[in-house]
Amino acid sequence: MAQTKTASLTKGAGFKKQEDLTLLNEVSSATAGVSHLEMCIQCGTCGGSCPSAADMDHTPRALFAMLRAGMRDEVLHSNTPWMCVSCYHCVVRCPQEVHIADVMYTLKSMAIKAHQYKDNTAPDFSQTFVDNIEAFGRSYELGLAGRFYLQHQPLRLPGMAGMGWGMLSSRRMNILPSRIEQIDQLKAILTKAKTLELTS
Amino acid sequence: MIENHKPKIGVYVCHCGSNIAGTVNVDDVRKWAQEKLGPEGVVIARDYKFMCSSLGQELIEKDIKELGLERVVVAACSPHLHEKTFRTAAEKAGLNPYLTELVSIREQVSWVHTDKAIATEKAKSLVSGTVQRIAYNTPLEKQKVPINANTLVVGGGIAGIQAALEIANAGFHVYLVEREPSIGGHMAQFDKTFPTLDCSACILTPRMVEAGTHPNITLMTWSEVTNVSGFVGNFDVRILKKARYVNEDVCTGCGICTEKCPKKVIDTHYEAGLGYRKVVYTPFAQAVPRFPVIDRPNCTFFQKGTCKACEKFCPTNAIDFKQEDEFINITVGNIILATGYDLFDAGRVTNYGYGRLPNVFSSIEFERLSNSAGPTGGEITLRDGKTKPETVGIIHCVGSRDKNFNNYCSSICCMQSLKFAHIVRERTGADVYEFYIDMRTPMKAYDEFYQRVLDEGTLFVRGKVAEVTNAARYPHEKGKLIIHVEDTLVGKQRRIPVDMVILSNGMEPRHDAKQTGQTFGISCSSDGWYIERHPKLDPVSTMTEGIYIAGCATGPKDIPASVAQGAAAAARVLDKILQKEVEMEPIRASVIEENCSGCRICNSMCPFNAIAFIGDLKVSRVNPALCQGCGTCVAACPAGAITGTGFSNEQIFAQIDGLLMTV
Amino acid sequence: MTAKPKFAMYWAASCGGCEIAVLNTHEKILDVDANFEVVFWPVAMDAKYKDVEAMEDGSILLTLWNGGIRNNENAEMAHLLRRKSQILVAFGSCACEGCIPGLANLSPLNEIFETAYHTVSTENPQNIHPQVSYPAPEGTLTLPTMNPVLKTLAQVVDVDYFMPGCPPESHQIAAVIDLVIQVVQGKAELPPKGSVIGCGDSTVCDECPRTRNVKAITAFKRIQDVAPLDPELCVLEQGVPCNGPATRSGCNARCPRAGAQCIGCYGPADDVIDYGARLITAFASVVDAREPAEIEAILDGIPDPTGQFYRFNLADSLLRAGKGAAMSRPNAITSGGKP
Amino acid sequence: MTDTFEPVIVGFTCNWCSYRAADAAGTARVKYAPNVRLIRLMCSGRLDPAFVLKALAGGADGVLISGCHPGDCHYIEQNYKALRRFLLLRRTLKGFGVEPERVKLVWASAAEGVRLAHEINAFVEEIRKLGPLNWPKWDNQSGRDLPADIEPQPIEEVPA
Amino acid sequence: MNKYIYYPGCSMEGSARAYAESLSQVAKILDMELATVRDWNCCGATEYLSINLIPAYSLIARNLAIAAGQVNGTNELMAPCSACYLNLEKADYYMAERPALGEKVNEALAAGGLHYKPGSLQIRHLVDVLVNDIGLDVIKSKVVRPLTGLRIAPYLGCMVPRPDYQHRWSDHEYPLELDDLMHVLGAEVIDFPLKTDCCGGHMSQIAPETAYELIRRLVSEADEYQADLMVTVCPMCQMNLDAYQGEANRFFGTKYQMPIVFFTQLMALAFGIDAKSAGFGLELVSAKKALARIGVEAPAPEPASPRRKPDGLPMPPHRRKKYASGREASDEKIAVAE
Repeated sequence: MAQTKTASLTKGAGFKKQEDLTLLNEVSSATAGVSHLEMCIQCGTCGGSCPSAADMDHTPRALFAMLRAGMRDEVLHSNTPWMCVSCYHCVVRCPQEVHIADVMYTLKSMAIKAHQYKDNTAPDFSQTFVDNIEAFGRSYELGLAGRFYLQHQPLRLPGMAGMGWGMLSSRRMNILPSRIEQIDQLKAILTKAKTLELTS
Repeated sequence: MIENHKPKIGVYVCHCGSNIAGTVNVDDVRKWAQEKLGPEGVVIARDYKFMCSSLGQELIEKDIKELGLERVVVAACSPHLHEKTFRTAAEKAGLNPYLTELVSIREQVSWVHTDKAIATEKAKSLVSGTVQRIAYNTPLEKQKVPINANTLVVGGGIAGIQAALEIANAGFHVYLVEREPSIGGHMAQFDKTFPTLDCSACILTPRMVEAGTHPNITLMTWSEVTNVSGFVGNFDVRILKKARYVNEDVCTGCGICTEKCPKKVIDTHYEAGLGYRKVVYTPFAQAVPRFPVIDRPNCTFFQKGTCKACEKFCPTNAIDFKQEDEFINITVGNIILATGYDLFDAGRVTNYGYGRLPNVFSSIEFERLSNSAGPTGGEITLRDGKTKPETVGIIHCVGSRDKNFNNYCSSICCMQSLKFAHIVRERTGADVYEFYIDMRTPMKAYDEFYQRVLDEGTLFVRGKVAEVTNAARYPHEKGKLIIHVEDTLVGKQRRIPVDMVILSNGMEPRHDAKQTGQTFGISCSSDGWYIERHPKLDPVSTMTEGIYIAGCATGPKDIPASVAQGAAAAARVLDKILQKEVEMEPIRASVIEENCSGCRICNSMCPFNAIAFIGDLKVSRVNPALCQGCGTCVAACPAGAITGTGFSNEQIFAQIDGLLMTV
Repeated sequence: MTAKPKFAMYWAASCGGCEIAVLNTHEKILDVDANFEVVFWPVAMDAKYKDVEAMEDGSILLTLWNGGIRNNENAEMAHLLRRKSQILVAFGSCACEGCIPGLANLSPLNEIFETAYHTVSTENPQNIHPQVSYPAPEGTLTLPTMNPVLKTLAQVVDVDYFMPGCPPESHQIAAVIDLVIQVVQGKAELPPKGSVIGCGDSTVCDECPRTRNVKAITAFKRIQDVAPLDPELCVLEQGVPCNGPATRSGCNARCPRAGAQCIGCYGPADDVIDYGARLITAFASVVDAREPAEIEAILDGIPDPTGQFYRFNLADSLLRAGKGAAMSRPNAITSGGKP
Repeated sequence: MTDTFEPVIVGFTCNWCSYRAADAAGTARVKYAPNVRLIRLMCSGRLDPAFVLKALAGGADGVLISGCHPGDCHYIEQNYKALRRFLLLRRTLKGFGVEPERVKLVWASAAEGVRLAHEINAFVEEIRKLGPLNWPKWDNQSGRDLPADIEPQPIEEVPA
Repeated sequence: MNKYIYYPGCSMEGSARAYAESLSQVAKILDMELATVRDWNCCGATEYLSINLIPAYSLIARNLAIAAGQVNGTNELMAPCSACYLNLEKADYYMAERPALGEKVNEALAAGGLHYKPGSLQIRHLVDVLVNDIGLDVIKSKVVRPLTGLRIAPYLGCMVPRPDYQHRWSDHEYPLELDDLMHVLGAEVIDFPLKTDCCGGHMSQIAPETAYELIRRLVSEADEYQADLMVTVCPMCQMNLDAYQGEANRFFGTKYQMPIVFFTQLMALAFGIDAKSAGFGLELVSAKKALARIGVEAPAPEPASPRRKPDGLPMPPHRRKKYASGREASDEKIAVAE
């Protein structure tokens, strides 16, 4: 983190460039529902509630302050959205009704588009999952596990073998993917959907 | 009616400095009115920097006299602001005030629109509407009604007591109605008051006694207003006097009945559920009046028909189990509502565990805990009643500034929390954490108190607490309450183990505020607080003439502000009483009897019972003294046989035509 | 003895009931003959339009016009008779306010033609669609052209007096005839121009003998569903939408006396600019419910509010026509024909 | 003139709540669509359905009716009467083929300036979607004429 | 007969087979008719939302559109998986809250000949349906083998009571629906403070150390309360806590052996279904020992937590919030089988 910051300062992103005041609005409008992001009062309820805050480089609250300050690169580099477990504790507790979890989704997709995430583990997991859905219409746990672990966590595989075998032998994991019947219809929908963006 | 003669109309367009002229092309509106509305009777149109200034008013007066204007249209601000100003000015020049109308081109045009061309067009159409309408205005005379000099004050908290004393001291009679057995309100429950740390009871009880003994005050405790009818000057009020089962005429307040009563119940009211009281009780030692009350649902005699210990031991035979609720009717000229607030139910914020985790306390519980007359005699202990806390966390904004609960700031909680921190430090020496979003200490000597508490070593953490839990994650947390919070100034999540949590819960409108508002004919904001006539310039009046509000009934307030409002409301009432009579707007409905067929459809329209059916004549008739001028019957009459002054069909139809003239 | 003043009566879009009502005055009709020279009355005597055209302007003292203006022939005759008459009376509901023919204003012309000529209820094996002109061997035949909406007489020409009713009550006709005769004889004065004559100045309830109370209606019902109807009590209070409260008096509360609800043929009371609005507000006002769902449930008891409130008055209402008719264009008339 | 259709809306407010809400919106400088022109009545109970019909017939594309919230009426309960009339009026308009959505009832307390502004904006958008009402000016004074009474005109041949 | 449109979700065919099997048993006994959404597709879990918004919502909405077409006497769409339930609910809610989203999603659906009008379905979670529709009284009446003596940590997890757009739950933080449901089965229910905390979600895949900590918190707390087993309502929770418990143990050097089962498995058991048909044996941390405690010879139940001593200061009333159905759970203990 410290490095990132220094780097951006020397590049002049922090001080010399004009502040990116459109960032907050961009994130807000790309979020599903009405995000209320601009209503944040920086109380820290989200940061206090977050079960994975310890592993985040910024608390969600701090991230929102950075959005306001237009710190685009820093925000998109942050691991915070990727550490979100979607537990919605912050969402129901937020006194300003900010759709925090959905803002995190937005930030993740923005980071993917901008190729700015720090660690590609999570984006790849999501992408692998989505690839399976797009191919079969259903999730494919074995395929997901195989492809994902081999690529990202090969060292974890031996330790997990017992568990994996347990899952397979109890038929809790299927060897072959199941498919939906109208996969072409789903593909047509998703192809069209990919041409659309939520902006207004 | 005006086929042959269009009345001469003058149109005056106000710039309001740049308030209007900044967004509306005032000159264009004036020219347009002069030219296009000429055929409608406009003989002169002028514009002026500030129409409401004396020079502006003189302009109108001069035109009325010199040009013989018969109607005046002023396009300026809202009629609720300056209608009276211009009507008075016109009246000075000899024109009946009801022949002058205001067009709101500030609140409804320049302040809410940005495009100058569009705003100007809208202003024109609004002016056109009123010009068309005013031709049908008729001269009206105000009615005068004498004012009854008695006043009703509802609510015996500090605001109500103050209001009652001010009026009583001025020599007029006051009925002070309180639904609890004693006056005193919330203030009677507090230990200390911030920032001076005065003993609450010490400063309150002399006032209570004064109110209880004042010759001009009729104190009615254990009573509630059930119905109000009539209007300013003459309200008929019905009061339910609940049975005390104690004869107030002979009771001396000796307290023997309470002493002898064998049954104890948890006192959810005065002791906030933290202590016990007897079933025949006075809420607290200094209660005014001193007469006890029997808590009927809990009384063994009422439950089982036996016991009567109180009756046996009463030296004056004051216990009267046969007493019944009674209704008392009074007539008053003015009413002050000082009905106060409810404390936010901290149990609603489930993540703070109140009601589930024993050592989480509400603010009022802590007040009782720290009060020397309270259940622990002022010892600050955990729920076990013994252990002194070593670490205490005080959480601000519980239920306040939170869209899940109440969106407003309860304004007193910061100071209340600081007071708690001080008391905890002083009495127990415990470490105290304050968890706040923003510190709000704006009044006299408040911020100095904040600094004093800082100086005492209280640990401030800026962050709204996310959760209070008993689920220990690490050994040192075992048996503690753990406060989950982001320390926003550090930018890190913290888990702070404490022994005791005090929730600084905020204020809420009375749970029955809306119902009470309906009884008195006043309305609540979306938050539930009563709405002032004007939030800044008329904060103790309501939209209903003769009904005033004071204290926390209008929103969260500290003690000084409540007292000031009580006095202010009293001043407004005294002003009314001293005028001896009140002028009523002459907006009234009347039935054209030859056209009335007596169908009686209008009869159910009037909530003021102003419409009577005259059986012999088979017509309905409006009593102008009772009519409040809403016009609902006018709109309801299927024969078009009811007319309403000020808002006649002709006037509204003409206004619609005028508004749409530019379409 | 001077020549008798001239009298005319004409019908446009109407049913003919008004003429019957005049005849229903029994021997009073003889007074008409005695005091007037009937110069034009297509129902009662033969006359040609050209005879009327030949008359001197203003030569007819009194013309009773019944029927609304539905086509260009009606309009032409209205202008003609206006020119020829000193006093033109809109006689009967159709002339005054459009009446039943006015309900056609809810539909555009093509739909009306479609319904009249090309729906199952019409036997039209050759699929005939009327044309305004047709070249027959004997020469071109023409029919009057339909206007997009029906208008009241006053919407087309200047009218002196209005006489409401569907039809006007015979006793009221007789009274008006008496009055005009007295005026002719110099014994009485005409009422101010524009007056509504032959009626009362209040509404039907004024003449209704039924008892009435403060109203709180919890259900609207059709009259056949109220059995038996209380003969003494206000019909509306029994839940039957009775238009009496809003309808001009003069009929002597004929329908409520006969055990039926008033349907409103005498039109609005004085100075009312929209008859239907009076009924909307009156009926809605006495609905005894506060919750929107409850209110709606009660209002369901009035299945056709527009028809209920504007049965007679539609053409003279503020809106005057349904959206389809109001927006329709002249060429709509031809669109109905199918090859 | 812009390309988008700018509806003309007549609004009726009561004196106590909704007119004051409009005042409050002004005082708070809340911006809203300029399409609504307000008429102040003492109470929404004064609203005669004829006012609405008159406005629609006179060129308005929509009518907004606004009063105190149910239970908060300055005259105790008259807004309920407004509600009933409004509901029956909408049914009647439907019979005329006029979209009932052109008439809207909005409760707004004196404190709800922002809410009123939102409601006005939303209503303007709804009416914009419905398009102009374009009601004929039957008495030929101005605006769109009533459909002309038809002169005989050549008509295409239809085989009988 | 209670009818629901049923969205199973991918896990029910794989990792959560025990859930699927026990649910079908329970549904039969409770006379519930479940009409599966025809040719349903994956809801995208929490993954698709991070990649691309409109496709993610379109993916979900395809299910909604198909389900809406199946409306026949009921418009209630029930999902047993928390993530599926939330995704379906969320799409329905946001498509209405943000009309722009609704329009875009429908534009995409149109490419597949579908359309969904937000609000046309009521989206429910299985627990909500059982507690509020079927009712605890009915469930109680079907119990033939009370789970007397079994100490249960009821674990609801995140996505059911939160964000709860339609306010179907008594509370976001401390809802007692599942506790009460377990209670009527005769089990001894501990007042589990972490009942709605997070199981780690997909962190077990992408940031295992974060997940291990979350798993540890839950399992150790249940162990602290001496729970025999923990019940879940969600395939993902079950997966994380069951399948990754071993890894978490290894990571922290702990030895927890907390069986994690689906609540429907215990319902099936209490309704008299045999353990195998109720899906037992599929869990990786065996529930065998815990199940051994059930039966007539089971020891008498001990209170879940020591009763607070009556001295000291009175507690403020813990006002239980009402269920969505307005119904209060009965506090009456279930009769012990003789």
